[in-house]
Amino acid sequence: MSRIPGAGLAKGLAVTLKTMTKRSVTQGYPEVLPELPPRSRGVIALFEENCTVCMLCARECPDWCIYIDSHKEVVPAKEPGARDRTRNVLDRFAIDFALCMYCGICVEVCPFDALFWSPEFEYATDDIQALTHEKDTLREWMWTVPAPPPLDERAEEPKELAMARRNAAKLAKELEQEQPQGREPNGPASPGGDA
Amino acid sequence: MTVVEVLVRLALVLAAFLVFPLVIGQTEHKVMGHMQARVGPIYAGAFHGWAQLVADGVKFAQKEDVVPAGADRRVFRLAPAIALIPYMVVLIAIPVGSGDLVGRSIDAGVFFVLAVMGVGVLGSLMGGWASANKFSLLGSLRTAAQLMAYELPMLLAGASVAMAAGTLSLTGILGQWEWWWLPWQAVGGVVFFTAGLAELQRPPFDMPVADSEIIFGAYTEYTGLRFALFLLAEYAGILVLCALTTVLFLGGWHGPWSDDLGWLWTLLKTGVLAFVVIWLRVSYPRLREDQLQKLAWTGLIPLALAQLVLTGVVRVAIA
Amino acid sequence: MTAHGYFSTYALVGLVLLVGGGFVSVAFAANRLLRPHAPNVEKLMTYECGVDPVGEGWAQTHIRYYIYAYLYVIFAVDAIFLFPWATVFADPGFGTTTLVEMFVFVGFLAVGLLYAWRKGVLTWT
Amino acid sequence: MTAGLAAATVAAADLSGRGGPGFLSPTGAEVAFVLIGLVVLGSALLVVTTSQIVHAALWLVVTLGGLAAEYLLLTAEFIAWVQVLIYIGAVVVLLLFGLMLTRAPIGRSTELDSLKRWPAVLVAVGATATLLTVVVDAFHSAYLDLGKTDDGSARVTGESLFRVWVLPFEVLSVLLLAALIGAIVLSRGRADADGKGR
Repeated sequence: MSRIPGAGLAKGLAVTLKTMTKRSVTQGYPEVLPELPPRSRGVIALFEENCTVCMLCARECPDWCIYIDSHKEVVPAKEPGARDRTRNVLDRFAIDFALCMYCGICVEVCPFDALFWSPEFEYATDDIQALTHEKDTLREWMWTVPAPPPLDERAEEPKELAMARRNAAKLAKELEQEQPQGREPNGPASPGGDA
Repeated sequence: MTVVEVLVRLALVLAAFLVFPLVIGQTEHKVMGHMQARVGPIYAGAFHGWAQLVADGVKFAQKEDVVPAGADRRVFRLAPAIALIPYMVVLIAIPVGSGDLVGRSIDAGVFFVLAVMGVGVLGSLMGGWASANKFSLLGSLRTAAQLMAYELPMLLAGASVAMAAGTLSLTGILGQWEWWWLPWQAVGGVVFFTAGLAELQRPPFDMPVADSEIIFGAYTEYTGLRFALFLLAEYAGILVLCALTTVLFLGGWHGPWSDDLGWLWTLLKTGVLAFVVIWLRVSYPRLREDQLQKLAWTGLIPLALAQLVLTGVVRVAIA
Repeated sequence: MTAHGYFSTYALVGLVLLVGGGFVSVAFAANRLLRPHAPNVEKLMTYECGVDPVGEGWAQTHIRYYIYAYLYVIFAVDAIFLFPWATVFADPGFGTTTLVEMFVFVGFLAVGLLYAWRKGVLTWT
Repeated sequence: MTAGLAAATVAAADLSGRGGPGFLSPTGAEVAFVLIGLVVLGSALLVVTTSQIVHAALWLVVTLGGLAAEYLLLTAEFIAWVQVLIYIGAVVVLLLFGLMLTRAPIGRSTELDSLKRWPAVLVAVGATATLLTVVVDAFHSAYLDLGKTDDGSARVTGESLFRVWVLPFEVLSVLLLAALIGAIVLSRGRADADGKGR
């Protein structure tokens, strides 16, 4: 505790006075756009081409704000005798951002990488119904999704890459093993070709 | 005084009453902003938002005037005027510069000013009661309790200066003023200024309008222009308090260099005090009701009485 | 001060009062022309943070406030005597005696304040 | 409000008529005195007849303010501002405070309508008559020179108070002390009955 009475009061005044002389931290938002950190949760964008209408996102959404309509389409068989296949076609994909609580579960559960976080945030309106955005808008927002941030230098390689690399290595090895065997039949041919 | 002169003085008082509170309000916006690491208003009027309060005024004037169904309409409507006008009347007695640079020198100066300023609280009381809202009523009760606790230290401190000068007239007090009155009346000055702040319900003494507890005290139900007038009364109150403290305790227009520049000194000192008012608002948290009462009765009043004794003894000793 | 000076001073004070009243009336008259008027039941309801008002427009407050009011009235009566005294006490013919007289007067009231303090009126319970 | 109205009436009459050095002459002051007197009388009647208790207190403000203006016109400057400070600033605030603490409904309260009107009128008329008699008898030959305005200033009040009326002044302090202690004792007694003894 301070020994001089009123020292605490003076200290309070000093703090505010010092703050006044420093630069303010206000951001001039409408003129100066903010620099958002990567992975900002602005809005959810839809990469429509990837969507298979598996409905996982709509089912996992805690506040049921994703609306999906679809119909089945018959794809005729490519080869004669084979069965016709059916395919899901997306008719409507809408997210009600008035309900959405930006938990990101839909982005997490999507098995086909059709949903992404976009840093876009300037979609406020004065009409609550206008906050339900259809798939066209959601697809448009896809353009604002930044490229995934590079991995940390010392991070473990993603499994897909590691697998691919391993497969490639295996293939290369097989090829190498195959080559000496194949050289004998080929061998006379190439000198012959040379000559 | 000719008719023209009277009209000029009235116009000047009205102009000061309308302009300076706005200047103080705008300064408060900006100073408060920067003290909180913000920039404050920035758009209205292009240059650092200087026209913010003008824009606010225009906005207030266009807003609907809602009188609650349960309210006592006539009293409700009259209250802002009662809160506002006393401060304007007080302005006429405050000397700005040496000689005749005063609305009108009044013989009972200090006493007149303190008496008239005390009337303004009736506005808050009326507004709080007529709103038919329990938060408003609580706010106005707190206002009254605060006024009654802090009017007394103000009176005592004012009396101390009157003793020092041997006159009640504000111009007379300034005529007698010497530089060594500054340390001599310092305690009285602090008491006067603090009590004045409390009477204006400025933070840290803003218990009567504590928005986190009782919405906005007596002004909860007010909208539009009537609310704006209550706000104007608060800022006019700051002007009057700072000007009075300047005149009574800081020597008013006395200052180095020519006496012709006296009005500048008055404005400067008043401005510095107004800055202090804003500064205190930003720095301190609100006092609790019991702390308020305790500060007045066990802090300021004994201090003011001690100042009276000091003033009396010194005055008789040098006589 | 001459009679003319005195009366014109207070006539001017009266005029300022009038100008103040005029300012407020003009402001409200202009306001009446500018503002919309569209009351409805919700708007005219007593405001209590957005929920429907409970009970009536009156709330119980502790009576202890009232003691402060009494204290104030008594001390204010005391304080006004300081002002005529302040103007004369240092004049020739008054001096120390008058000073002591006022100290006796204020002393009695200080005793009252001390009594209130000791009785715990000034502390919150 | 009332003071302003009257002062303006007088000032207007005066500004057009004389154009002399001052713009409220002593005679103008007499006219103003009568006008304000009427306002005071009217508001005083409203104080006792209105059935809305807070309105009565507010009309009392008008009455007391008008009285302050009357004092001013009688050149009793100091008393006028004492009237404003003590009666409007303290006593009426105390009154309103007390009303709001206990209960002050908006609108008419029927319990304010006394059934005993005629006895009340009788008492009022009697009191007025007595006061009038006493005042007229005491001051019928007194003459107040409005041209000499120093009599009501704080300095003259102070001089007579500390030259002539010192003893009553000191006794007043004892009276105020008694009032103070009385108020404390009464309120503490209630508090003790409520709960813990102190």
